[in-house]
Amino acid sequence: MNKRDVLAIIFLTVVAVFLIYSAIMMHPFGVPDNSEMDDHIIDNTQTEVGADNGVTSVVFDYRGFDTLGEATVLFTAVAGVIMVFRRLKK
Amino acid sequence: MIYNIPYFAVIGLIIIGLYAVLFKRNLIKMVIGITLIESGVNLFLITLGYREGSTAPIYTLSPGGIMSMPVPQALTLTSIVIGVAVLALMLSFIIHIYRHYKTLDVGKIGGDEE
Amino acid sequence: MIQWDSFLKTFDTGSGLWNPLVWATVIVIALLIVYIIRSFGKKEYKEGTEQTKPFLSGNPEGDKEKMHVKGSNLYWGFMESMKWGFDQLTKIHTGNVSDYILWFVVIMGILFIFIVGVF
Amino acid sequence: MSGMSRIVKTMSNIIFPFVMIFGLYVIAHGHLTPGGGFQGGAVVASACAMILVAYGSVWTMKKIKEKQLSILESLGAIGFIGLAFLGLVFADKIFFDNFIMGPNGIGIIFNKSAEGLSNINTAGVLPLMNFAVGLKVIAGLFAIVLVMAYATVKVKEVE
Amino acid sequence: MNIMNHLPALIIAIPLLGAFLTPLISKINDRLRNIFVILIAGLTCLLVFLLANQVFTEGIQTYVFGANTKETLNAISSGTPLVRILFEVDGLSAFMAIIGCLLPLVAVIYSWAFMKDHTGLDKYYTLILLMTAGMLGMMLTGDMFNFFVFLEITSISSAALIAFYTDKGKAVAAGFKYIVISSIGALFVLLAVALFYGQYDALNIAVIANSMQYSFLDKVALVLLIAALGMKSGLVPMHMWLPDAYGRATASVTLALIPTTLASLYGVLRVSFTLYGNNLITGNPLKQIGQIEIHLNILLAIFLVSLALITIVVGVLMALKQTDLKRMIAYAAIAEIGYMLLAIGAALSVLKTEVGNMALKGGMFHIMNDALDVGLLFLVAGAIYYATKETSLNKLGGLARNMKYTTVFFLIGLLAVSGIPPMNGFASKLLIYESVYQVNPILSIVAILCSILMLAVFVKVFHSIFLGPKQSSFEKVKEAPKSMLIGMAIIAGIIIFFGLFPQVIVNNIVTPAVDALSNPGTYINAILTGGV
Repeated sequence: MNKRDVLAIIFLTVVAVFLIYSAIMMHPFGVPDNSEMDDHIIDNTQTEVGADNGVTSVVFDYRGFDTLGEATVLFTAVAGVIMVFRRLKK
Repeated sequence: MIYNIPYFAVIGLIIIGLYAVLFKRNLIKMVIGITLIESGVNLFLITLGYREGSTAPIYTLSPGGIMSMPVPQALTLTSIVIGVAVLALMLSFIIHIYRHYKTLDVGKIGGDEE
Repeated sequence: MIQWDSFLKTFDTGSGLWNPLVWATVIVIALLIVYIIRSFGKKEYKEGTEQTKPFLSGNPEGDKEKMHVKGSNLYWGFMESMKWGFDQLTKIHTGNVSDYILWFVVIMGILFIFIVGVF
Repeated sequence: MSGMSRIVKTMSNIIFPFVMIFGLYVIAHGHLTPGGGFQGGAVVASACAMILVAYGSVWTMKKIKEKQLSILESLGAIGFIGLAFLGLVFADKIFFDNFIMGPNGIGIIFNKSAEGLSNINTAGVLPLMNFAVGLKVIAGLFAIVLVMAYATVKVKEVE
Repeated sequence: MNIMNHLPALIIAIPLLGAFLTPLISKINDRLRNIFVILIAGLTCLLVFLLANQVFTEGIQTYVFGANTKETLNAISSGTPLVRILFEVDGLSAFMAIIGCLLPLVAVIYSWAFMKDHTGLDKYYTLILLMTAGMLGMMLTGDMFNFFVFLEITSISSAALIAFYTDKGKAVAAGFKYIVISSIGALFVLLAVALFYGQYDALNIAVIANSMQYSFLDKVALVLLIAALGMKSGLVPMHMWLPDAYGRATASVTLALIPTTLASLYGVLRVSFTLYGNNLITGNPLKQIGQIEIHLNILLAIFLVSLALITIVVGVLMALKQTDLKRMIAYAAIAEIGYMLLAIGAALSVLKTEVGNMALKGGMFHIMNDALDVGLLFLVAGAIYYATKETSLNKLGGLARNMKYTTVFFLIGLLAVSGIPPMNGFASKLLIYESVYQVNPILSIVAILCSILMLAVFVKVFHSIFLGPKQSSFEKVKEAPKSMLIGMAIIAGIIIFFGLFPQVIVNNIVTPAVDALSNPGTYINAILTGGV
């Protein structure tokens, strides 16, 4: 139990205490405070997007740009892995 | 208060992950800790989207009634895929580190850093 | 769009000012003066004669390549006098990832106490 | 890693088409049922990973190179961002516009609006995007698994 | 379709498309691929300059993805919630985006000759383009979750590029450290985003900032964001990944890494000035103890200034200690980040005053100058490594005879970093000194002393590398090839231009950023009141 571990334990407890207190302060599970955005999506997904699946309409239409970023992340990871395992000789 | 138990599970996952990253000396275990933090955050996002007695936000043959929020599920999907990408890159780095240093001890890699 | 006359404006820093063009002209004039003074130097100085050789009390001059002061020796005295502080700094900088994360957690805890907890 | 026993190979041969079909179904019905491009792509990639585990990475690397997979993935990504760019050309002239649906969309296919009847001919560009992302995810995940498995083989040879 | 209406989207889409096309094009021909990548980076630069011109002349530009921007903004002002992702570009974003597009272009030009005898170059160029797209997205986006996604893109591509020298174990170890650091930081950012979502059911920065109530959870989210983004931007004591990453990566990658660090710094600014900006400006006290009112901006100012002082001192002292050229420059970069934060923290304590604006100007101007100066020094270090395959200060010596242009470029970078006239570093540091002195003299004195030490550090480097007698081991060292010289010359030219005409830059580029920082109301109203 050297000095570093003591420091780590102390501050990990501090962070844990504050996070747990924030969990107590959160709105109770299952009754969100306000949900205008999601209600708007649920109401309009069939007419605006024309998809029965609300999640897909969010993923590919309302927040489609996030999905582009997500696909880019996967592309980046594949490029990185292939580059890391590349052959070093020409 | 009793209804906040899912949030406590989230905090538990995050703290356990941080503990693993801080105290485990094996690189693989550190990566497992990071994935624990990530799953904690994903669980938090999903729990935010749940509504009392709600069904999935899908109209195909839906029984009716209120639907849970679709946005957190989309965010969780994104963050899961991002987590997979990060995990793949970290593991490939670990393979290379093992090739070079012949060890997975976090204290022994990247020597003479000052 | 950029007004072209603003290229000559003086740089106003609220309480002071700074004009690089004036500074540059002053520097040029100063260099000229230095050159003039230099031209008053001794005329009988010759290149490649005994005058250019350093006088090490009669000893032969060492090999130039060996005498070049390398980077880590340049401020040796300063480093030596502040050895204690540098040792502390070096002790902090372990190349260990979990230590990096530990510092992150420490700062996060301090901020929690500082911003959320106390106030 | 080298291949596994004959039983495993036979079983994976039998299971492989079913998993593949299921994954493609999940991709194709992404806009109607739970799932979508990412999930279905993950299913198909897991089928490919099963073949990789059964037959060994050396054998699989003989069959298909990671270069081809990365090109396939680039094609998927180009398809996805190309659909986003087509929104600049058609209908409302907006990046990431759903240019098939909507009042002034150019509806040829997938142009019905959904009434909860699981009609696959709905939702505009969403099915196309699902296919593009599905292709991308299949190629990407399988490339990652294949490359890493092949690399671990080389580690064993080094020692 | 009019290009000018779609600039914010195209700035992200063009590099992404180029990155997706690069593997296919590099099948054809390597030279063609290099030209293509340079063209894509240059096109991105052009678009960013057009957008910046629009922003500086017409004000904030917004772009909604997948719907008509004007209709969406009108709908929001009439009460419908904002469900789509939108880009919102104000002076600060445009200012950062100029940095974020310029350095990758130089890096790509530089890598033509620098990387030519390596394999896996198609993936290398792909990742550099992805990195550019990621950091530009971080700088332009107006959506918290989208910010997280682009943060991850930037981190993953940077980590893969840091580990490019896979034959060197240390490079891979540095990449691993970077990916661990950045993934954990990004996860805490995501946790903060989830907290916002759970409270306000919104993800847009302006909407959240409008409905911010400074509750307990908001403060928790502020702490998470500041800590995570501060680690990513290399604050002491969370800076230790930075010398590893900068020192082990190839020089061109390091040049592209600098703006990613600054993008995280932009995140800190955006969070503290815009997201929590209402409280900073109106100054409602968080808490009242008797007569003393505690304001959020005072707390942030104390924290940032103290961290900034530690950052400056530790950065300079460690730089003095190093014997490896690139690590030394990396520590100098840490010290420069300290200077920016010193100015910004001092400005936080005296917001909405003349001094505060001056300090903000100094800090913002120094962000750009630091990126250019440190970038030039790293490029020179790369040129030295290319010529001699050596970066240790104990072996190098007497290179000025063989590498004349490189010597001149290094001299320019040296003067600029240590704040010697007439380089750009002097102008911004003068602003910082004078404004910070009026806040508290001691801060300014410490900053000046550390600047002198920095000059000493780089004089040491210059002496030990370029001066001195010709070394026998470096007899037939050649000058760096043309493309590398071109890359260095571009940055050196910009440095001298900024140094000679600082007033032009401050008036036309820095002042809009300062205005955007000091009144967040415009950023919020641009979304919530129909884009007016």
